Amino acid sequence: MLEVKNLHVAYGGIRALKGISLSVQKGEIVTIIGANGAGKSTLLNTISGFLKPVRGSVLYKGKVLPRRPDLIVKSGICHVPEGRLIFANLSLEDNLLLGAYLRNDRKAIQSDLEKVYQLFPRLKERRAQRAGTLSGGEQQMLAMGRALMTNGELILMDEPSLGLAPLLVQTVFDIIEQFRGLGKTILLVEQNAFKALQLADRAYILEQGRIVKEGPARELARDPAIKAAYLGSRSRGGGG
Amino acid sequence: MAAILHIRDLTKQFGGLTAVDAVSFSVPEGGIVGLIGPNGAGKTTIFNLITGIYRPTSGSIEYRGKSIVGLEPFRIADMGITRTFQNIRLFKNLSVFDNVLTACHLSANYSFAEAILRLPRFRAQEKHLTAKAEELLGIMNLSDYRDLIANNLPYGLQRRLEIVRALALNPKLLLLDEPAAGMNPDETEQLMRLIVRIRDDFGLSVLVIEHHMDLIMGVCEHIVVLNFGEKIAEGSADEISKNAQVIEAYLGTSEEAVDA
Amino acid sequence: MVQFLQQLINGLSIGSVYALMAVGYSLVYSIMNFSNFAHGGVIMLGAYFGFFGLTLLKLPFAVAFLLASFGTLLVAIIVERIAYKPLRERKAPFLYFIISAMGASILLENLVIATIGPTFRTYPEVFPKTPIELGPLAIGRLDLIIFVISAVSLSFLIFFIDKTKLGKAIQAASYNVKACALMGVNTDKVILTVFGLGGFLAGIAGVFFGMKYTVYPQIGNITTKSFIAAVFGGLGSLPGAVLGSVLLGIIETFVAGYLSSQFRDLIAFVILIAVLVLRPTGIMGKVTEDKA
Amino acid sequence: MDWTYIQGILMLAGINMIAVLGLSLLTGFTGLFSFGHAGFMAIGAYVGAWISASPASTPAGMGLPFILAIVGGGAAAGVVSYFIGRISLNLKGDYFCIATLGFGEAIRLIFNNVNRFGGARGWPGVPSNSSFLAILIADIVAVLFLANLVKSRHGRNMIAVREEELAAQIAGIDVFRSKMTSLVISAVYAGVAGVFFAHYMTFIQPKMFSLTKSTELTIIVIFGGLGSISGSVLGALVLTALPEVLRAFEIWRLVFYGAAVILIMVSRPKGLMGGLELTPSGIRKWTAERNALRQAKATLLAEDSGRKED
Amino acid sequence: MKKVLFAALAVALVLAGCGGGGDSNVIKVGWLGALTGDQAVWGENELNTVKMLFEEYNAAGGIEVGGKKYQFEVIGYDNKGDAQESVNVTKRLTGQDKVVAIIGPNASGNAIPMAPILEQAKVPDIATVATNPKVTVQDGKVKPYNFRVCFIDPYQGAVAAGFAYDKLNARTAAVLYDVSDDYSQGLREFFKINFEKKGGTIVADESFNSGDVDFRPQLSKIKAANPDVIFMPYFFKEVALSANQARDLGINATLLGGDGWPSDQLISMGGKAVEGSYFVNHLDYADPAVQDFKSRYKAKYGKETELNGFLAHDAVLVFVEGLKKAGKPNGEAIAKALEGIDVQGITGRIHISPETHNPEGKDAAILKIVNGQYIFQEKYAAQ
Repeated sequence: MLEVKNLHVAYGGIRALKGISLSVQKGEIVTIIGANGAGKSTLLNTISGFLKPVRGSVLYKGKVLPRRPDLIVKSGICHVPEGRLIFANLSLEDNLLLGAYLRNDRKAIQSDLEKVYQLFPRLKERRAQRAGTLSGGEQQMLAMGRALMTNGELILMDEPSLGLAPLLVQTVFDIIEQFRGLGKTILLVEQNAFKALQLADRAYILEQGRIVKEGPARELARDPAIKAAYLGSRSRGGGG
Repeated sequence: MAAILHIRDLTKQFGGLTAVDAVSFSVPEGGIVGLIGPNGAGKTTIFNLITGIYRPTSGSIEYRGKSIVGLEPFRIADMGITRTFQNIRLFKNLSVFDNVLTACHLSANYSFAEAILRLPRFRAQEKHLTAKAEELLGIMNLSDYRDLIANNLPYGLQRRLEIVRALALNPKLLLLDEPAAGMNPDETEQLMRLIVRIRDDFGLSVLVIEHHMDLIMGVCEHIVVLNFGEKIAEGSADEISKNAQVIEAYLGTSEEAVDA
Repeated sequence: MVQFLQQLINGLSIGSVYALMAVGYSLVYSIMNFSNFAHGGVIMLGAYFGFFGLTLLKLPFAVAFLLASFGTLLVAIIVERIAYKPLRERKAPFLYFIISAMGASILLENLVIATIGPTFRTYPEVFPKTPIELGPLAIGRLDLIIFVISAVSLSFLIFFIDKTKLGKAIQAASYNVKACALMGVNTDKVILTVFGLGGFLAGIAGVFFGMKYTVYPQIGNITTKSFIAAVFGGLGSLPGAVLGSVLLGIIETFVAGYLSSQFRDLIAFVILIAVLVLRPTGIMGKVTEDKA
Repeated sequence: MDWTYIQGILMLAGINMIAVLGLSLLTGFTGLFSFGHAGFMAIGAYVGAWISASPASTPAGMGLPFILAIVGGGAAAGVVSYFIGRISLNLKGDYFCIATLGFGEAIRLIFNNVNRFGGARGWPGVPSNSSFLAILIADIVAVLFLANLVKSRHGRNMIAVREEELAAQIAGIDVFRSKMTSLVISAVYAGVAGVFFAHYMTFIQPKMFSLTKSTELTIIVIFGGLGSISGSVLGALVLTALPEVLRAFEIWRLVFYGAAVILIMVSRPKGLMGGLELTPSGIRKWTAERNALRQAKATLLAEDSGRKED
Repeated sequence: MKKVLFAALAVALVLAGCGGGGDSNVIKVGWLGALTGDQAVWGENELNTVKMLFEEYNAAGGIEVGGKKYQFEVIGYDNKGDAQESVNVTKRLTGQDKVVAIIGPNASGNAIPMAPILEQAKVPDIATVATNPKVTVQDGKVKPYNFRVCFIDPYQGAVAAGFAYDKLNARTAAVLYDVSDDYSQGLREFFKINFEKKGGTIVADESFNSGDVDFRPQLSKIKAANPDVIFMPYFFKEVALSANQARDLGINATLLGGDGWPSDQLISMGGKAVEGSYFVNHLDYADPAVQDFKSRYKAKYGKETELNGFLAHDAVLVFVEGLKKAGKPNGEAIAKALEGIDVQGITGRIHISPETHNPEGKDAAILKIVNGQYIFQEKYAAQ
């Protein structure tokens, strides 16, 4: 469905991506794991048209993507950015409806809205509230709900668990799992490698702007090198 | 151990919303205390209240036995409380060195005229400030990046620089707001060691907000848990991790612990 | 009492002229978050377009009016492309936009002086100039029309911004351009729409200003007052811009009428500053939360 | 070229330079944008004229030496700016701009109405004391003071306020005081410039200190480059000379001037100097920063032993 | 970008520098005034007049001075109506271009700061319509190089006040003036003093700020004071606007003004509102003496001359007379020669007093607007 070929991106004079190639098949959850500054966000921003590659190409359903963010959204790729970027000045529902900006099928939009509210009952209670007054967790849900409203088939997610409490982190991952059920394909960038590898079908390990390893997620999760670098040596969670 | 910071019945309301509701806890001298809770529980608000950015609706904040409620942020900083921010706030267009040098200003007291006329006291004190800034950068392993513009610093180092800048003020109490956000386990571990080290080397007390449970459980001697602005639990790492209320509101049933 | 009412009418009349100018300015501010000082220059061009439409081309008023409005729409878009877009793409701080806008304003004013000449010109009489007399009170017909036009364009704008999809996208873009693009919005188009609308309103303001007073290259200077009015009402708030304008008009009038015309502007400034001290974001300004 | 003419332009540039340097401290180093500095110039000009004009002339002055006029004019502007600062420094962004605009215009309006100072008809007969040498000395002193200031803790605090107000507060910087100091100093500079201006023109009128003058100063600061003293110096020279150079184009010259302003903003958004100082230490610093960036890139790429394409 | 800018600067400087030198039998005369800004209409008119007259002299073979025939070259610069620019321009004209004399400007605020430069360069200036007394006299001392061909504010104010009291039988007057304009403040001051001295009462004294377009708040106040006349000492744009608004408010008082009034624009825009108003002028447009100049100007430039053209015309006459009398094209000599000179100009007899450098005893003309025409009423001299 998505194919990235030999992508090179320079960012502020620093070459951030050095020949990335990866692919995402329909219905898959693919995760990209890497340290800070490895180029994960750069990759997503390039796919969604905010950064211009120096070299290489991005193909979606076999076609080269246009180089304008709005046209990329139109072709069916939706990006949930890092830091959520909700419209704090608009109501929650307006935020969701903006997700459906490119759609004109009123009925379908309405039914999708209901679907989102079903998925996030918490949002329904606050539909008229100004989005800026939502808590971090609610904002993340809103950002994800907004992504659903675009009706894109491929969802790019950038650090959805960032800054969230453990309980919410779990919820967010549960929801990503449900997205799969809705027929979405997901490319997930995550700091929380442990959770991401649990959830994903396949994974790529990104280091210094290069892919150093790829494979089925479960396999990578057992790789000792990866365990050491990304999963931490201590046991995790509430156990202490 | 005497408490360096003592918070009692601290309440903050925004309009009709109660962000912090009668929270009390204290930070012992030389201690590392964790402040955890779900997003929107009021943790950062408490930081803003302690540092004087917000004024409490009611309640008291005592620092070394003196109330600091109503003082301006810079006065509170002057007294020895400083902090870092959730979304890093460096002096972005200044070099790493200048970031630290600027924050060293409390260690000098030459006057305006002395500066403009470059009188001996100005030169002596400036020399001292420069030395201090260099030293701090050295201690924190940032000397290599001395002349780099802060904005060009890799993310992890930006966090570290923010801590160095805080240390330049000779604080007695350091508040860290999600210092490990966006760090992987490896980096988090380094950060933990760093926090303990600066506590010991600089004789500080630390209050830290964090979602990385490794860090909280690993370094905090005492943990305060908030939910919806209220304190729901308080205690050692062990006590907290077994507290049913905390698990329900914050930690969740951690299947991952089984898996790992 | 008669004096009081007459002064109130005078104040409303001046205020509605300010309002007509302030709305377009405030609209651009609300999206772009900078004071578009070129707005005055565009208003001035609108006045000239209308004037030449009526006199040189001998067009009927409605056509000349549309010519002026669409003409300034185009000018506003050109200014955006040349003076702001490169800054926008570079994410330059608001200061640079303001300076660029000042450059544009100097350029427009002097371009008119160099090409059309510095003389002032008089609109042919479109609406009868004789005032409506209510006993001892005089109400200008044009004033009434301007008042209505201000109200209508404000309502239209508010409807457009609050109720239409593009309007919502404009609001979203005002908060975060990148996130807006992620929704599939062509943000470049949104910004052009905003400048276009601002330009269109400038055309209306220019034509009516020209009809009410006269046409000359320095009309733009009057917009300083409408900037002040917009700040007074709360930057970025369209109803605030109108409210601020009307209040400023009335305050000026009453100060001149009852206190001292010599110190009119001085006292108006004092009131402005007093309002800002009490309400640092103007009467209806959006309070920005400084998240720590 | 004739020297009196060139000298005249240089003197004006030198006078502008003093005001621009002051404004540069406020705008370039402290991050506050003022539309009212012509007002401070007006205060300096009028107070200076009052001190030095002969008691026999109308309006009558005190007939004191020029140096007292400079001190008095600068001090008066500083004092007024203190009170203005008390009221307006808590305002943010454009609101502060408009407040300063209000104050600047208010000062002019007051002078229009004060008959003691000649009202709108102006004050002729100000002694012609602004010699080329005096202006040159004043410029040198102004540059040195400012350069020393921005390299001191006081100056660094101002820069910190510009960079990130909240972080500055948390770093123990009294933000309000830093802003106030910066405002007062910049007003003193403007006041002194006003004194020199009055004694250069030998005649002052409130309309000389209009909003246009304030904008002109701001344009020069930004044109020269925010946070660069050398930029302000160069900016004052270039932009004072530019209209003279363009004089040959007659009515088109202001069109070119406007276009030049846009062009600079669009093509060199950091202004002429963009934070760089043309001094040995400034250049050293600049090269150090460049090297540091290059080095950082190198370290980041160090582990990357693979194909080198760049 | 920067390079281009500097290159342009350098080229322009060199070009500007090349202007110097030149023939020894060419006399350079400077002109300055506003070619941009609010007053540009008059500036353009003055410069056109000056250029036309000297072209005529040149076409006639030039002028003989001290036994040698000279041609003229006019160098005119824009001062934007700004004092600082006037200083720059004066320095340029005297230093760079080496003119022997300067004609203009029309605004007093622009003329006053020129004095020290003129004195230093020893170049005389003949102002056209700068009416502030301080243009030529400061603290009782005459400025050696400043001259003018127009009467001064106190005189004009006195004429207006006297005419209003004596001829219009007005006993109450209101004043509306531009508080930020020196000309307007000056006229208002002398009108008030003289009108009250005569026994009249000023019932309202209201002001506005340059750039204002709405005067109704002030006019409403004036209406309540119900004066016999309203004195409007400012320029035609504001006069037309305020007159219209006054009539809209139902004010029927006679309007009275000064030499800022006369202009075609006043009639076209003021229309009925200014009908029946009076103003003080430098000349009568119907005077046979001015017809020749009017038609020459119209023939050359295709439009009517403004008031400033007449005074610029006389300034040129005075200069040429002074030049001839001096016998050599030298600024200092011309300045000396101008003192006490007596010339019959088209705006009247111009006798430059050595004490004040003003054209003493020049009568003012009172004009009335009747059917959209400026109709001469009488020559009126204030006592």
